[in-house]
Amino acid sequence: MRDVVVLGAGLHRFGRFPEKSLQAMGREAIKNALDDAGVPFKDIEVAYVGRVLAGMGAGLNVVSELGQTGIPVVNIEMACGSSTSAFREAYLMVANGVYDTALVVGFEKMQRGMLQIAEQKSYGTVMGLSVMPASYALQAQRYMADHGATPEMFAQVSVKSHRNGALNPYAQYQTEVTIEEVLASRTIAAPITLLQCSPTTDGAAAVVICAKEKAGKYAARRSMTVAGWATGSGKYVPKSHDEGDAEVNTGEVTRLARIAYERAGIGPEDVDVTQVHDAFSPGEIFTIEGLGLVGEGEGARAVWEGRTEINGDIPVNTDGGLLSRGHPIGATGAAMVTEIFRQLTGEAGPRQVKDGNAKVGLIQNAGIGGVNVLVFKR
Amino acid sequence: MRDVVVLGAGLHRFGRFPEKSLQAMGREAIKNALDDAGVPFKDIEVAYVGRVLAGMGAGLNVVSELGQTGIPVVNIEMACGSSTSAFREAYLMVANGVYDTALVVGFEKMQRGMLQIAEQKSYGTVMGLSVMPASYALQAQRYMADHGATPEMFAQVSVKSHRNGALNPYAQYQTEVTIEEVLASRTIAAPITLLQCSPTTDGAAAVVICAKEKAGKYAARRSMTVAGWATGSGKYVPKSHDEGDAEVNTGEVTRLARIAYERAGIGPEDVDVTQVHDAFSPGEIFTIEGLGLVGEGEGARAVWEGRTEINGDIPVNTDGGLLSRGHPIGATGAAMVTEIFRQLTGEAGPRQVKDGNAKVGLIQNAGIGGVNVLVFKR
Amino acid sequence: MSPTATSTQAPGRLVALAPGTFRIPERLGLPVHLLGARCRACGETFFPKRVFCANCSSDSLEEVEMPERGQVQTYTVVHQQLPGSAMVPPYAIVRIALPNGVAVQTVMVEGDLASLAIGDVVDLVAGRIMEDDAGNTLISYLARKAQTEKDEVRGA
Amino acid sequence: MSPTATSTQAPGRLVALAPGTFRIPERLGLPVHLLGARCRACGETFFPKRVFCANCSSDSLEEVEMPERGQVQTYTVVHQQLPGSAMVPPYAIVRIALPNGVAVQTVMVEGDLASLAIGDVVDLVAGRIMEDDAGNTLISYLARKAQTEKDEVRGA
Ligand SMILES: [Zn+2]
Ligand SMILES: [Zn+2]
Repeated sequence: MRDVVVLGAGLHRFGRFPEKSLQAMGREAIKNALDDAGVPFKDIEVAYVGRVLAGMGAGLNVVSELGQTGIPVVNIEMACGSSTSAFREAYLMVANGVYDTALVVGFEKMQRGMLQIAEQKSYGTVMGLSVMPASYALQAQRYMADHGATPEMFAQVSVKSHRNGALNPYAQYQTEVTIEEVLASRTIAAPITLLQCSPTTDGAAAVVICAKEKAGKYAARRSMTVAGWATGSGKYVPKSHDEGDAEVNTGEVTRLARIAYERAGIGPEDVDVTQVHDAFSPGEIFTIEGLGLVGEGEGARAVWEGRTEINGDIPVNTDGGLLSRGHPIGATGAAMVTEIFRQLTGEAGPRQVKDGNAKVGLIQNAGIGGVNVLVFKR
Repeated sequence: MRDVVVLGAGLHRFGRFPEKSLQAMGREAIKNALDDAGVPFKDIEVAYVGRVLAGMGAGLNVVSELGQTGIPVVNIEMACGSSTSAFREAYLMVANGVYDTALVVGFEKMQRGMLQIAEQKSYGTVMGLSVMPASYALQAQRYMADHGATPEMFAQVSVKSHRNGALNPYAQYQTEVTIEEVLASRTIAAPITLLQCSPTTDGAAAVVICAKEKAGKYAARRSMTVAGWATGSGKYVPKSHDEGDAEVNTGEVTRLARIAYERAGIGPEDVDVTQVHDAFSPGEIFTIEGLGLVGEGEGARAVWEGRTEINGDIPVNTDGGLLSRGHPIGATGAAMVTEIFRQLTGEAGPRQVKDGNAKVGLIQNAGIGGVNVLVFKR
Repeated sequence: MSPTATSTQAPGRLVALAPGTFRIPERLGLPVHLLGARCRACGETFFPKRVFCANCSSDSLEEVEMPERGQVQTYTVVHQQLPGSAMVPPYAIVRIALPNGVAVQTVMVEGDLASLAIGDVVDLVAGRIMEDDAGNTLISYLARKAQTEKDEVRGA
Repeated sequence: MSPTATSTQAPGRLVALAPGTFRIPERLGLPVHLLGARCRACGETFFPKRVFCANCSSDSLEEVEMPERGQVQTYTVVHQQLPGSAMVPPYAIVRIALPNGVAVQTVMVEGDLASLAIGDVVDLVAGRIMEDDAGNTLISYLARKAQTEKDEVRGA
């Protein structure tokens, strides 16, 4: 396989844009990514698009805004993990020489209100079980009992997230919150309060990738290399030692992170900056454990002690994450890649970790259907 | 790239199964394909799933019915071309060594009534322009004027289709119709009558593929090799020489067929059996021209003269095609692969072309977002 | 039944069903010049407007008016009611080739569907589609056969 | 408010909300043995039933009854109304570890949410969820704290 580099990335601001079309939002993100990469649209040979709620053919509807060059536009869906799936597919195609230059796009306009994971009239809905944060809450309750964590530690994830979001001009929420405000917000599923839930968001993100051996002609100012990847769904563990659902399944994360680390030739100790799937506050705590960034049961304390802050030793969700940057489900993964790109190229401005010397970035993005792990190196 | 073979294929009967779940239908198709291939589910390393209308995570919901082995399940959407897109992605991954053995699945439960291509309240809907067969009808009217074709010739596509469907136990319609019945059925968009429109269908199809160098262990009775592929979207033709929309765009088909033929090292004269996207009757006529199986303007006459019949020189849609086998949009492409597999392995029974000596099979499958062309060799 | 372009019953303000596609005329039945875009880089013209050129991806495009008269490239008569549509079958969809190379697809105004033919010269005129909730008359561009003796559209 | 398992107001026939998940008991409040599947090939047990084994993909599975008593592995109290749900907050979702290794997730019957704790012994009992259009009482399995002095469920 050839080395593949990310040449550029771009976002449409995350937030609520009821008056704006998907085409307009996607167009802006793609244009920003192309300009950032210095790659003209006519050089793009394929587009992989993560989107969930948009209708049939949405990928082409958006990508063809930039021009009608006849390229394949492949729509990929894995719920909240759609655009890291799209990224991985594009990466593997370029790495294997099917295409030289590819565009990865993610976009979504969400319905207002809490994300519904099950259909109306389904058993889970009628029984009140399909409450999105419930699976996180169930694990959080058990985690508190097992590891002596407190509701404050989960709330702290959101405090840190909003602090980072306030430094990100593309974030949905750019205002800090206090731990008292997080804890005092309405309880959704104990211990998770409203301010520990990712909002409904509209947004778009795009990334340009290229075979490293072909990237010279773009005179790219800078790039990062795709160093490792892993993807999979929930694996049955005999004797029903159920680890929970895929959305927060640290068992899956651990299994897949090992594969990604091995492919990248690194270990968790080499990671300088991480983006994880914090659809709800426990997500950050469980996932940094699953990724091996901290030991089992140490996640909550790591957050509480500030280790996942921008200036901490294991900075996580430096752009505000799903909780503050926002979570337009099809766009989230591509936005994670965008932030890692900014961090590894030293262009993250006030959010920059490790004085601009970050060398390894890690992404974990999950959705109904599986978990994606990606590793990047400067 | 390594050679990739299709080891087996399977269907759930196409038709209307309001009482049956997607899981039950998909399970049956996958089981049939695995048994046909002699491959146990545990050997499947990845699943690529074409589906359009099913909700988030539908691919895993269906595939995990067979077991929870932790494999990635990648959902692909390109409207009516979803599962040839899924097939192509799986093929390229196996050809490039990312996986050895892959499952391709397509399924759909359609809403009743005419397929809606545009949202309610959209301009195209309010103005009455987004009538699905209208784009085919517009091209058909022009084609009749340009090439002296008649409404009877379009109707004959459906007569032939139903004759083939009557030989296919998995088809939605297994009853022959007369040309008088086709012409006398309600006009939808002239010259297209109701019996020239594909029905709404529920169905599922699955295909097992494997790197040829790894296929020996399955002691496969038989297989076919993926010989060529091409995919793309509508390419802008300067000075607005608009060729129509992608769904029936013979310009796109011609461009992509050339690429697929070149990759397969063949020409249209080498093709023994073909599956084309006959969502409406003109589809067969336009597409056999686009594929170069007949000359420009000769398609209607070729159908009329019986050349696309099972016993003709260019047999097309031997299983009844979209018009009679049915068109559950996510499943259609995988069903096309299934029929080509039956034909090239000499297992098509009463539908068998060329006395079981067919060596090259061709597929064209289109959807909002692009066109897929696939070439197979025995 | 196709919509009429000369209806006197236009109680409310005229509002474009697809905003920005043409300038609102003073009354129904008048010709409309569709508003498209011309690429300053490669010269291609588009309708509807684009932000980036379909041909060369330039973002330097200028607004241009389309000719209001063209020829029927092809047509079909629709007999099926599309749910949510203001058009009541039978009505004709036409694809019109404009002299500047742009093809426009729309509905014919009420008239003799039987006499419609490829090659017919047609004008794009403002026609009533439906009322909106605020009582405005939503209008769009429709195709009307050009009058051979006296072009009423132009003479209006 | 969580549903009750002892309501006397069960006017219609008892029908399972999720058909086939358990055998319908004579009346509400009685213990239910969930119907799962055991793989003859590898011995794993599943609830709900599967056609193919999640562990080994065998299609040779037999119906088995689950134990009706288990322990609370974890729980959460939901304060948000889920649209379309019959449950009115606050109510508790519990995950119950059954002695055969199967974990079951359901809702607690009405009771003191405040005293709910990990490790609590609970029984699965039939409870009323809602009425259907035909006037039947839709029931499902709910979790109820086991009675320490006298197990009313078993003694009934
Ligand atoms: Zn241009
Ligand atoms: Zn088993």
